[in-house]
Amino acid sequence: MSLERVRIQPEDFSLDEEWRRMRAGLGGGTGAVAAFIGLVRDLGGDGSSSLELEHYPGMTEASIEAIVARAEERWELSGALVIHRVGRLRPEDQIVLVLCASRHRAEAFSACEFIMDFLKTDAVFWKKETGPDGSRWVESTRQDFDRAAGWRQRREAGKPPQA
Amino acid sequence: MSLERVRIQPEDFSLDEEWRRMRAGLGGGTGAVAAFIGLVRDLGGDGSSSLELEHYPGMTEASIEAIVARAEERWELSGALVIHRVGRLRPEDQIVLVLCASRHRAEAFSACEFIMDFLKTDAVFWKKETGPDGSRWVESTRQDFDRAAGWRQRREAGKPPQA
Amino acid sequence: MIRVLFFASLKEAVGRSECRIPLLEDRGRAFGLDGLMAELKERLGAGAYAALVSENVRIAVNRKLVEGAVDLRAGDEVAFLPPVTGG
Amino acid sequence: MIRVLFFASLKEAVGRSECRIPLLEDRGRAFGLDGLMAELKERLGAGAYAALVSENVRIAVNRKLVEGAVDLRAGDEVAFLPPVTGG
Repeated sequence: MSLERVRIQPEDFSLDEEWRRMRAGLGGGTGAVAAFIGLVRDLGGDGSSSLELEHYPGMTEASIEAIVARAEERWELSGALVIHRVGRLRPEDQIVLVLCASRHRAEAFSACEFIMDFLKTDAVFWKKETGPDGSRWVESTRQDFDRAAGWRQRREAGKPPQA
Repeated sequence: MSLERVRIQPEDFSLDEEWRRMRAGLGGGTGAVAAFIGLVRDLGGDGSSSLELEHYPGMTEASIEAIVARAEERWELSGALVIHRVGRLRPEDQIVLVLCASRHRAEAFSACEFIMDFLKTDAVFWKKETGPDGSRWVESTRQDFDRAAGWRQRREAGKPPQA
Repeated sequence: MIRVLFFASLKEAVGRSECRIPLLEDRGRAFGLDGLMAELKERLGAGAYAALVSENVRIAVNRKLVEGAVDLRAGDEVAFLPPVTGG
Repeated sequence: MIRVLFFASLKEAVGRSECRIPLLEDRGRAFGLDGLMAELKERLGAGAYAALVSENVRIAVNRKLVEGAVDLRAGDEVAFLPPVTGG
């Protein structure tokens, strides 16, 4: 694919714009597009919390490129895109977009979920949450590692094992 | 949810518009939105094929409402929407949109894939493909039935078994 | 009057998308799906009728699938549905 | 000169996001990560240094993760990475 596949930016993104751009580059064989948007959850429930995302320019993009490349080895994708925001985000802000296009829906869904699962464990980001109880650096959860491990155990194309 | 969840229309839809509308109704607890867009595949490879979708007004909507309701029993969704087009469609046209919002990504992905899988077997549509070899009424594929059966066998929240 | 709808391949087999059948009573017995089928056989001819009774055709009364004997009332909508393709 | 970067919690522990360390040679031996660590210990103090050598900190040289002994050359970029959170 010649289109850029990974973008890190402080600015918000437009789902429609990205989808239109990807769509223009797809051939007639694409029947399925799976998309994922992550939103910042409101920790305190009152909208006062915030999230600060730090990244390592160059290395972060490469870490995500590697995840997308693994998905492309595993499934035949006609399009793949990851946009991740950095900087200070507020509750309900869009934080991440993943778009995967393929011939059939199973491939598109699996690739999109695979990329999201590895973004959670392998992408070079650091998140600092500021909530009602102060600030803390977030770490990947046990569940995140379990989901990524599930994909690794199933090298053949397919689903992660049940949580 | 008070928002309309199922819409059948001959007109194209805008992913962005639907996402904006859903987003406005979400609370701060939503962290994940999974979307699926189905496109009409180009049968002949030359863009000359077409697809004619027929539906039974009222019954078609009810058949999809029932699928969405089953997804909502199974996963906690803060938003769910299905838009399906009818009438004459051309290769690369958007044909279906499914949007599912939830607290965490696993639920949003599962619900979106569940709804798509049952749309393929249970939604009241008839499709007539016109390709290089003439016209034919399409039937659900064996694979479609297998995927739906997989969800039925797993009544607990989770993934369909491997194909 | 019963409104009868034919969809997709059945619409093509019957040659129309709908027809109206008067509500007939048979010696006091309620008019049911069986009576409707007999009436359709007579009106549509054997070829079209054969399509309607093929094993994978489902019948909906007032937009709900039914099986077996069903009584019909004036204003009911009976639809013949070939296997759905899904979305 | 080596450019040294500190991220996230390490940036807070060290009190800055980067520093520059001259390329020192030790009796003809190439300057390596071990020499850099010794230099950082001296410049940053024991508290900040302890954070850098904690077991879950990973080191990248020129944006690639490294382990064990690594020789450094002028212009190299060495980054100290606490556990990533993911996206």
